[in-house]
Amino acid sequence: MVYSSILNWVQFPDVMSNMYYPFNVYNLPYDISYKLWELLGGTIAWLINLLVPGNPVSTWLVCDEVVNMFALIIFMIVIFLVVFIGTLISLWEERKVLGRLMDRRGTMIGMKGFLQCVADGFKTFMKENTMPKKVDKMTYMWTLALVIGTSVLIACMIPLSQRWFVVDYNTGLLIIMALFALAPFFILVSGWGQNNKYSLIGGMRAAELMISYEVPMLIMIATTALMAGSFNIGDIVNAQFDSTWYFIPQIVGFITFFFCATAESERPPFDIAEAETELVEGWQTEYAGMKWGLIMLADYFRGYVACAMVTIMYLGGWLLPWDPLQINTYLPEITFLIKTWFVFFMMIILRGAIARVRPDQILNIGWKVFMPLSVINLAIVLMLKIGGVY
Amino acid sequence: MVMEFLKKYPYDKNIPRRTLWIMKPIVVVSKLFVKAVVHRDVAILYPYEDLWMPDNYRGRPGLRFDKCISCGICVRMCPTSCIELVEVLDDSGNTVKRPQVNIGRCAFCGYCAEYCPVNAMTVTPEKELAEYTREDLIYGPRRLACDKINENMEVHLEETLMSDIKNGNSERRVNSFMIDRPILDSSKCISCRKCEKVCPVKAIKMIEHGVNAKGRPILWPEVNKDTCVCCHNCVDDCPKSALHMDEVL
Amino acid sequence: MMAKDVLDIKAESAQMDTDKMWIIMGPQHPFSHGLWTLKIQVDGEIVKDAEPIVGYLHRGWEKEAEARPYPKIIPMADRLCYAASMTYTHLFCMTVEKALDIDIPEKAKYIRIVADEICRIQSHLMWLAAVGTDLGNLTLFLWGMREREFFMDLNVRLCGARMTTNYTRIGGVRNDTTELFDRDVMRCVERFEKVLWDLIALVDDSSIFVSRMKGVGNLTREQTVNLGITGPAMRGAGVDFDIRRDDPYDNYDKIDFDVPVMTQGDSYSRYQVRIEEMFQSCKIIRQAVKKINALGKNAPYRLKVPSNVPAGRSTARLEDPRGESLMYLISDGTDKPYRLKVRSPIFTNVSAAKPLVQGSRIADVPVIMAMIDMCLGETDR
Amino acid sequence: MDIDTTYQAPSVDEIKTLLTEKFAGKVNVTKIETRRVYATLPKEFVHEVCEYIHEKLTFEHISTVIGVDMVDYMQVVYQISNYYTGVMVELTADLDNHDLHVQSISDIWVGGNWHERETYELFGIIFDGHPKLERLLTPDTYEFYPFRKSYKLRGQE
Repeated sequence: MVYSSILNWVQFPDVMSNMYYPFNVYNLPYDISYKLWELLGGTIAWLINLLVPGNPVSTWLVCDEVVNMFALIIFMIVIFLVVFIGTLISLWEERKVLGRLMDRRGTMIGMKGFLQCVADGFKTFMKENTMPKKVDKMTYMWTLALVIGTSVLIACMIPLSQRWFVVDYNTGLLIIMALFALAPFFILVSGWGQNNKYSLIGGMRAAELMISYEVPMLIMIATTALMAGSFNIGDIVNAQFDSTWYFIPQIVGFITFFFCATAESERPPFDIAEAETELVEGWQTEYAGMKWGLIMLADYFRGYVACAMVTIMYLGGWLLPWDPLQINTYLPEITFLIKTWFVFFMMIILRGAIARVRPDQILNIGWKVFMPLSVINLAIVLMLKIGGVY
Repeated sequence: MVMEFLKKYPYDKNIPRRTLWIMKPIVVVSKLFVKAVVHRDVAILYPYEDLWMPDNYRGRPGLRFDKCISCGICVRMCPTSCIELVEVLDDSGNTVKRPQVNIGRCAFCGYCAEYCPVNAMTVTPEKELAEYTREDLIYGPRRLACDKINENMEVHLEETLMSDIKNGNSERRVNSFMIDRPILDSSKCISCRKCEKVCPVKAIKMIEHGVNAKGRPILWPEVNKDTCVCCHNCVDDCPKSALHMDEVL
Repeated sequence: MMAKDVLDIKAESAQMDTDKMWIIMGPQHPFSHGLWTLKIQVDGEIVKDAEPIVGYLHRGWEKEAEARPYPKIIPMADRLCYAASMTYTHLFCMTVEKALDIDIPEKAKYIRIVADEICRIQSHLMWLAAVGTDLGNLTLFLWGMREREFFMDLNVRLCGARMTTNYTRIGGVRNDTTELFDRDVMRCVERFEKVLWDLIALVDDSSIFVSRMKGVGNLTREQTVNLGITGPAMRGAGVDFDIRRDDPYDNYDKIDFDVPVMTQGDSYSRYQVRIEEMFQSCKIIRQAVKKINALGKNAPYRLKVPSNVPAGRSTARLEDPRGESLMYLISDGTDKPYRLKVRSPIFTNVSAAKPLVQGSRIADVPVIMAMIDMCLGETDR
Repeated sequence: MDIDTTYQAPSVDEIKTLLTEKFAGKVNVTKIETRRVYATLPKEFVHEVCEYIHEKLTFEHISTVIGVDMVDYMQVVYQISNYYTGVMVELTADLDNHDLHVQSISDIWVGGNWHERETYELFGIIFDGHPKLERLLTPDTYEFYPFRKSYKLRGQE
């Protein structure tokens, strides 16, 4: 019985050499998951080979196609985990910073409060899954799943750096914006489906709020793409590497996009749909337990996406203004996440300092203030473009 | 008398030019954010840290076991009637009546401490009174007597008489329980000795005043002015209500 | 069938009362600060009709007071309005003193003024914190509550309890001011006058707060007066009347202070009146503490009063932080009142909820009702 | 009814003279104190006197409508205050136990509306012409009137 050592089952070949390598550029999460499967698959294959030497299963486990398939599965988990931890950290950041704004401590238990947020989230999963009788079953369940689904989908699609992406569309921003803009319809239908007065009003308000804030956002995305020359997120960030970060020329655009992003992700001072003193919980009134926990998580995913879009378009994604220690070659993802959390920090300060805006005021600010500002921003960029500055 | 706030923020200060002005609140909030991060914020983390309460804080009532003369004034003065006199063994072994407070009903108003003539009932700053059952909330005399009662937990009843103020001596403060005394309406008294038995401080002695028709001595109660604490026990228990309290004003 | 043209359809739908929806902003609701219901009829976002329902906290206070001797009613009067407990015990003691026809010592009057003004600032801060949550900004709530803690510490220093103070007695006050009390009060008032400007900057300098409060819940002077709204809500609409100045009791005439009056009659002017009142209360406390010190250490602070009140009727009224509160006592010579009526300002202010809220939007209902500063203990008695 | 501010609101004695001579036999002013006027009147003239006080004497605010149960008869006490001088007029009207009707004044002052509803539900005094005389504080299923002396508390008897 010939004994083959584990080493010849678990080689760590270069990822790119695999025939079925799905990307044309080096992809870090795929590399991690590839090696993980090499380790895992290799040991399983080696064990089976020990029991039954020379059997086809172990060779099957290690051949290129199978490794690629399992690597893709682990690839999904890795991407989701990183985004999930990023959102949890932004949730923890919100509770700590909001606490300190109000002269009190934020969460305390667990690693400086982080585990308490995880525990709170996990607690909601443990709660009983109640379904109120008078609720329209289908809409109640489906719209919830769709809202959470789209939010998590966009969060995972955001590339953290040149080598950390799921797929490198050359219309990156547009797709994110499209899916980002889907949520109001689901919220409207779920608010209506819950057969409860408060959620009906909450649903309608969510719809009118988000529709009226997508228009300025799309204009500003168009202006950034115009300035950078393409919609592809990688190109936009590289364009900002060549010239300055875009928030300097587009300072008007930066501020309006920041406010539109807070409105779009339903964060105070624009949270008229969700938790409001007179609407109690808005469209989330009838959801409880795990459903409500997931909605809260989806809200924070949408907050994370909004901040990520701000960093991509205006704060130069994963670039550092000057990079003495070449950090950027090793950890561009961390710089991207830190910038996203900084924008989120500004959203938290906004939440702590300002009161909630009235629905009709929101609409008139949306159409009468942010729309013209985004057009002005477009004009500025056009002049800069024609003037040949950028 | 200038009204600075209305001068600084007149009604129409936010003229349209500043409609979207929100910088000042953000500056104020971030200033506090920096202060709360650099120095300690104001919050007190309750289970680990506790707010200091001065001694005159009206937490649960406390009893100094030996000073109590079981006169029952606290029972009568309690607004929610949550105090009872209970038989209990004192240090030297004989049974004695001491107040027992039902903290579940107590309104923490401090009347028992205020109207106690000998300041046996006091106010303690103890405020962590949670229990598992309602019966545990009933504090017996021994449990009431927590050890660290000091004198500034006492509540003094110091009143000035209106007659004092009229004749100019308004500095003098007096405890109303030390001046009002019961007065006997001798026609109603049937010399049944009940008031003598009921008086907690033994201030009442029965004095003989001749013999009645059936040859039994006529006994009228006579109150010892300085030991009486005006606890209304004799007034309430007299079957013929021969005694009434004469309030010195 | 001939196609109906647009006008007919519009006319028809006008009669069909389908689009009106009754929303019950129920007893348990973030905006109600207590147990009461506001049923509003809503057409889209505009409130067409409103009907307040109270009575959830009715405990028969006046009937209960008829079965108790006078000193035992004082802790009960604390529980009438838990945010402003000092004013109600003060009011009850004033009514009984009027029935007894006695004049309480000077020092007791000034101590009562200091205690009342501390309670007014404390109650206004609780109101300002509630305005914060009603308009969606939790920072103002936490800051308001933090400021209130300092005044509650003054209460503890003065009479041993934070909220239900049970401090006034018939014939004066429970105990003299502790030796360092005037130093604590001055420290607290000075600190408060500096820090209140931060809270004001959070509200008055943010155009979102102001735009949400301006032009909301408008009432003209005639409507306010006819509806019986009293207190800061009335002074916001131009009625220049303050019981402390126009019908003074307990040495308020010896203290000079200003009464803020705004004429616009909407939520923002009511808000400004209350903030200015806090500054005025600080001024009153300063003068009163100076006068207490002038009276010296062993001036009398409590009179000995008989336990039986002679038969007769007496009324007294007082400027509660929420409006005019009044007590009417019929005594019949025994030691228990025959009839004791309490007039609570919020009871009448809430009855004016419909004209206040009509025509505004759902989002404005909490803002309007926050300016009435609800306290349900005294409404339902 | 906008009164120009130059109008000098009546002082306490003027009120006494105005009331006694305008309603000679009906209103009898019992006592006068600083800023207080106490008067009694039969219940038929309540509405008329209140209207006069409201229109002519610029008493704009009704503080309370108080019900009193004097066992052999009932009483309604109106406390009306003036915002210009701080004076308060107290009108007391006696009601026979069998005919507890009195004319409602909620059309003069809307503020008195809830006070009258409360007095109705606690004492059973019916205010004629009241827009919505229903129970306010006590639950609607109550038939008895809790604040009457005949309704004994558990501790009393």
